[in-house]
Amino acid sequence: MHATETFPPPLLALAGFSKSFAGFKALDRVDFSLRAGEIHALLGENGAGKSTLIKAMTGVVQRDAGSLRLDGVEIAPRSAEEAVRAGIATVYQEVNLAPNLSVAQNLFLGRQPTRFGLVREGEMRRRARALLSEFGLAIDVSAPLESYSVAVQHIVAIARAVDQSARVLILDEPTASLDAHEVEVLFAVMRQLSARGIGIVFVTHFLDQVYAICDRITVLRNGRLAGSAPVDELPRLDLVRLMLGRELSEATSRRPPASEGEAPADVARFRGVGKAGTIAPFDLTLRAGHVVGLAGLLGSGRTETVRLVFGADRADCGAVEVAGRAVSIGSPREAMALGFGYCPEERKTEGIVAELTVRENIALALQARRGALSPLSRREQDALAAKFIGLLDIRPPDPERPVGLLSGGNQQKVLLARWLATAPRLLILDEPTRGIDVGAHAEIIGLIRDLCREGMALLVVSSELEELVTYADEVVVLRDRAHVARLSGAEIEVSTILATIADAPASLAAA
Amino acid sequence: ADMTIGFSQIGSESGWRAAETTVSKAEAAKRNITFKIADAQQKQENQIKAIRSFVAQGVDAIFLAPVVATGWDSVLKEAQEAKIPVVLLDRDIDPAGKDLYLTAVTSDSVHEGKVAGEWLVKTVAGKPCNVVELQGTVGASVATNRKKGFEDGIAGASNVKIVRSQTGDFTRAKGKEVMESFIKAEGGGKNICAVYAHNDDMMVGAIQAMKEAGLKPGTEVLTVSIDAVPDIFKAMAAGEANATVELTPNMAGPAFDAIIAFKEKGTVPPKWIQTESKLYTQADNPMAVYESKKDLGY
Amino acid sequence: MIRSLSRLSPVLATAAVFLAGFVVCSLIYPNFASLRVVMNLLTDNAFLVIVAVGMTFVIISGGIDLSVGSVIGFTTVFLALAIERWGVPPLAAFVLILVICAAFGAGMGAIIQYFELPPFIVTLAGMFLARGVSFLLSTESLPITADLYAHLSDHAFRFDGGARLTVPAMIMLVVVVGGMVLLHLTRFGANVYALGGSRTATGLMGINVARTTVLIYTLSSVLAGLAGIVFSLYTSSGYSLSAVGVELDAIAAVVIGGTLLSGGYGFIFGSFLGVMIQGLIQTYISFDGMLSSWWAKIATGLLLFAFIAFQQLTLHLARRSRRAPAGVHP
Amino acid sequence: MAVRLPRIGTAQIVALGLILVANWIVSPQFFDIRVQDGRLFGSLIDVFNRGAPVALLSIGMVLVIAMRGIDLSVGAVMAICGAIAASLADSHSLPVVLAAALGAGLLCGLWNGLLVAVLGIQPIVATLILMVAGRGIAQLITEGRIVTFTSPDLAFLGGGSVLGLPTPVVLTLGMMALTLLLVRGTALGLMIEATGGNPRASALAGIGTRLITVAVYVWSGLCAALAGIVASADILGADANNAGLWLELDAILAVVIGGTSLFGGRFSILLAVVGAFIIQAMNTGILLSGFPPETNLVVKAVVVLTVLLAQSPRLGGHLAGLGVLFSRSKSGGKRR
Ligand SMILES: Nc1ncnc2c1ncn2[C@@H]1O[C@H](COP(=O)(O)OP(=O)(O)OP(=O)(O)O)[C@@H](O)[C@H]1O
Ligand SMILES: Nc1ncnc2c1ncn2[C@@H]1O[C@H](COP(=O)(O)OP(=O)(O)OP(=O)(O)O)[C@@H](O)[C@H]1O
Ligand SMILES: [Mg+2]
Ligand SMILES: [Mg+2]
Repeated sequence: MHATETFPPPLLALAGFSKSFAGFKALDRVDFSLRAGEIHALLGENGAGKSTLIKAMTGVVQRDAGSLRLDGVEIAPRSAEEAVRAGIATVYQEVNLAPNLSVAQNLFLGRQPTRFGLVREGEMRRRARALLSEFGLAIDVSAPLESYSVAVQHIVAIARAVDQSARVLILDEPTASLDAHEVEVLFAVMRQLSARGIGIVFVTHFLDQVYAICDRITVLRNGRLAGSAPVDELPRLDLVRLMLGRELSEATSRRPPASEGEAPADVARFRGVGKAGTIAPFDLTLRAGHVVGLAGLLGSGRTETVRLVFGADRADCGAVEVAGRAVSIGSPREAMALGFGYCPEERKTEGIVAELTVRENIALALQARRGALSPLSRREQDALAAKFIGLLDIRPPDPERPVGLLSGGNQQKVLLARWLATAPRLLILDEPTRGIDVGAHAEIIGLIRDLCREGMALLVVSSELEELVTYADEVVVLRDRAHVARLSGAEIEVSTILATIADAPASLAAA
Repeated sequence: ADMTIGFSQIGSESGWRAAETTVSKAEAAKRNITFKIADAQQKQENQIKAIRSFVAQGVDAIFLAPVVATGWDSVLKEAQEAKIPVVLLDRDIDPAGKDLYLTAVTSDSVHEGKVAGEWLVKTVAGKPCNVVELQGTVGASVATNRKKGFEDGIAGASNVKIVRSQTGDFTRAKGKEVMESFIKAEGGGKNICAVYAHNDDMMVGAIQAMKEAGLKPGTEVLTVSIDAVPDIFKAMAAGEANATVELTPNMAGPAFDAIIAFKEKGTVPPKWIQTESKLYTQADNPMAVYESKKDLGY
Repeated sequence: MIRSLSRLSPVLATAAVFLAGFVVCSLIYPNFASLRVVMNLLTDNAFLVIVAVGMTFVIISGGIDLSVGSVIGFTTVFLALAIERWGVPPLAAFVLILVICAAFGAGMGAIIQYFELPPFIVTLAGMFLARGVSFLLSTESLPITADLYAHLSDHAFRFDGGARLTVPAMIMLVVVVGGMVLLHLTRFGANVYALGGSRTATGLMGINVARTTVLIYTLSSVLAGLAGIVFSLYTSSGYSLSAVGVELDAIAAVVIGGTLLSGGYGFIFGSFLGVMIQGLIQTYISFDGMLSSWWAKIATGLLLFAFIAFQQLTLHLARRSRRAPAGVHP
Repeated sequence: MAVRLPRIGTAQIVALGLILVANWIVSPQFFDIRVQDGRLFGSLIDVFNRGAPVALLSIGMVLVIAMRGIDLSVGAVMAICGAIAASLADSHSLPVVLAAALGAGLLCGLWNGLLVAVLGIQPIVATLILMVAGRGIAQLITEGRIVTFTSPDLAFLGGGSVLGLPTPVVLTLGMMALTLLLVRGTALGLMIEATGGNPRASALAGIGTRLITVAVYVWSGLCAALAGIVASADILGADANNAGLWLELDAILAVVIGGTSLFGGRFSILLAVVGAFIIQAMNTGILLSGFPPETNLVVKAVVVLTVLLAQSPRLGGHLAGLGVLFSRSKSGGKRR
């Protein structure tokens, strides 16, 4: 393919990048080039090596071989610090900021405005507000970063990198936790930067976004360069084939309308459940074989809703009925005893246990439900791990690998496996497809449908409305931490949902 | 006498120290003195704090059992400015501070070591004798002095040699552990003729170690230690220990008398009231001594 | 702004606890509520506060420094020998020891950083080493008779009723203010917090983690050295067994002051208050004076418990209206 | 492919071996073992016998640390339980004595656990309270004296032997086996590692983190109680002033030498115990060497640092890197 470009000379050129982890080849002689002013998509399946390539580029991971030229000059940054000094700013895949520092400190850490060596707090906050307003974010910049949702944190990380980038800006899945509106804002900023001649590397699993903004695409597969081409020379189907190395079994059609007639049994009914200052009291009915989707802008209270349902936060009003019996859900344990499962949104801090192996992470919830004194035998654990590694195509298929060493998307699958293993009556998924590649995406959607068919009740939070409409039987729209509308049947269309959401003030400033 | 005296005690690190505290309280009660004890948990800084707070409380006199010899100048000057007399108990301080306290009631720990050494020299009577030494806590002045005194005591006798010397931290457990390794390192203990321990507690541990190794302390291996706590007399009565040098726990008694005389009659006591360093051996009816000592709070 | 105030609530709770304790003590002992007692608290705990300031940096960065007590001991012995035996002028000896301490701290920091070893153990080895070297230097307690020492230990602002603001107390106050400026108002301070929040993230944000780590341990050791100088002024002597166990007192003070041992949160002023609370407990016990050694220990523990439980309660009440902060787990 | 050594535990076992060899160099009779009164007798046996209390402590400590906690009170708990055992020994039967002492340890652990899990106090301060007060309680029991006893039953736990092995060693092995059975034979071990690794995620996965926290501190209290009984039985008396003094640091050191991170997560009981014996081997070596005691700490510092450096992931990385280089140059040689 377009292996050699002679003109114009690339801004950034990587040649022969290789990297192995304990014998496992994560990168195998990868070449990559980025031109000034270009927005270059770096694509590939989960675990293809995108993040590793980026880290090897910026010196966060020491590469085994390969050379790197910036403006034709060979450079070899040995740490993120040196990369930044060379003019390469990066947003790494997981939000990588200091959660305990204020938003403003996070934006300017290491380059705060100072006078006589003292940080000028006021000036820094002013600049922080100005910078964030470019992204349509008006928040208290002196509050600790961790008091905001992942999405806000991600925008802060992007803003920091954008503000730092002199020559090259690398964004590793920046849009995973953003909603349509934020994505638009981000794209506007990216276009502005590329117009200034800054080269941008953009990693994403949303192919729409690739075609919306990118100039060129490079695809990695299993650590190797699979191909590189200008966007207009690589139509969608070819791209998918290039990424997967096979055809995609298309699963993204509308779900068949639920068969009328027999009304499915109620699994759980929530009446007037709410928590002051968090989410207004809401009603919610979850039925066997039914998917309820939660849609809304960032911070609209979706996560809060599901946390109350699962007992991760304690509701201060309302009544809950499970299988016709009045219950109270005061803790995740109680919810699990009722047959609930919950895949949280923040997989790093609330989901995976990084040190433990894939097998152990998968077994964790099931084990917790059975109690410490009736341990799953090693054989049962192995069987469980093998089953879900196969079912969800977790890569590498090594049950004994610590989960922390898996790529982001594969971590998400492990998390899903943990809850599927408990065979819950009600499964709550908060952004289940975040960071998952196209192939796996289709598989997970297929899986959600299968689970439905088997009679599981599902409650799904998703920012991807196209996806939501393919499987939801009912969509609840949230706005300003309250449930504002319930759509069902023919109302479940992206445009209807958008319109319902749009009744709300579009800005995030509402909070 | 109707007075309040503050006592900055080092801590409660050993039976002897507990006995000193108990005896001091009893002596104070005998004389109708309000006696405030501040326990410093082995820290000089705590003792300084305690003295400051005694000064702040306006006590009539301060007793100090200094954990180290140096570093008392400024706080004692404060006491002096507040016109509160200070009496040192059990240990002395650096000579530079001589005019900062009224008197010191102490034994001479170099002398104690010397008494022990001289006893050993006399007992072995010219026969060659390899001694192993169980030192007190490294850096503690008592340990340094008792070591020095013992070395002085055996200086004249070339037949008596210290072959091994390790710290047993003044405790039974460490004394036992160190003795165990001495026995191994000295050919199963056959080369050891005598054990010298800087306190009785370590010796009690060492005696156990010797017994467990099949040695016969008190006969095969001579023992000499310092403090004269009740348990060593039990061992002596059983023929497992040979000698101990007494360090009396009653330092406060003479100190109270000196203070009362000073306050009531203005009698200035001598700078040093030395307590006796009495040697006890198996010949001194150890069981009787044990009985007399066992209720003193050791 | 409410959010920033609520971040301060551990310090406010600690301050409230301290004041309440002081009032209670004053009600029990009439002599207690005097300037003299307050000044004594400052002087007697000066070296501990200085160490605690350094420890605050270390703990906020997610580390720990167990070597500080031994460094104090080493410093006092070194100063005594240098000034009295080797004839080094006191001021030169001060500079010399601070340089040695800096090198020592930098060494520990470098080992922690480059060999990826847990700070607890590296500094524990540092603790053995510093104490061991002071034993090798001298096991005796050595008086320091230099004029400067006599002068400095006599020098003090005197107030009515025998209260004195001494040189150690003044040095301590300067260190507290300096520490607050450094931690809360400089880039270095922000980096320290960032390290405690997330080490990897800090590296990814382009902060030189290695340099910051080395600097933090250097700072801690230098402050321990300074505390050693203050200690030697306080006692006019050097002794290899001085300040044993001070590291635990300092850590406790820092944690009582509202700093999280897991790193990322904390305040210098809280640590100062933490030391003061401990000092208050000791002063109370020595004012009482009727407690036997063991009852004194039990009382210390119970008072510590009472203070912490009260602090916890205050925090709980302050927090009740707000959303529970993320990430704080016992 | 370069041959890879089993990663887990190699460093610790090599370290223990090297220190034992060093001991043999400073003291040639180190490995001599003879039978004395039906009990094995020799320096090597001493290492295990003297190391028993710290090994016992480290069994409890490793669990606490795996949960992201720390237990500073173990030394004081040792003193309390030793004091109780010694004061009851001559007037009560052994089962009563043991029940009382172990029960006290259990209560101490419960107190720590409640402070940490229920009141939410940071572990280091929570256990500091008992570290300070506990020593006082122990002294209160003995009134600051060394309480001696003559009961041969209790004495057997310190100085006796089972099949030639000193009782403390047997007790340690027994306690280790019991603990292994409890945490590895059930899912407790997994839950402890999960909670230590990510408490929030574990709570959301339905693990009863509070209960486990309390249980772990209780276990640490029990281990400390047993260590205290052994220490008392050894010297036929309770020395409340000094029993277990500073041993909490040794126990923590043992755990860390055993490769468990102070930030919780993965743990190894076996290696923690090996860590305890490494420390004791070093101490015994120092005693045997005949160096003046002033040098003890310096030697200790150097040895600890060396053991740690040998374990450093970085150093391991360098070695692995060498291995890769080596294998690569070989295969490269073939290709050309
Ligand atoms: N530190 C590490 N140690 C061992 N293996 C690693 C390490 N980091 C990454 N890997 C492995 O390298 C492979 C590539 O991972 P990488 O994170 O680059 O994937 P990715 O393309 O970014 O995937 P995703 O889309 O899911 O983010 C994965 O199989 C991962 O398990
Ligand atoms: N724009 C914003 N301004 C201020 N705070 C916000 C904003 N967005 C989110 N937050 C904070 O983040 C918290 C998370 O909100 P929540 O998790 O309920 O959002 P959500 O609807 O689940 O959205 P998402 O999960 O997509 O981020 C909110 O409670 C709020 O404190
Ligand atoms: Mg990635
Ligand atoms: Mg959410």
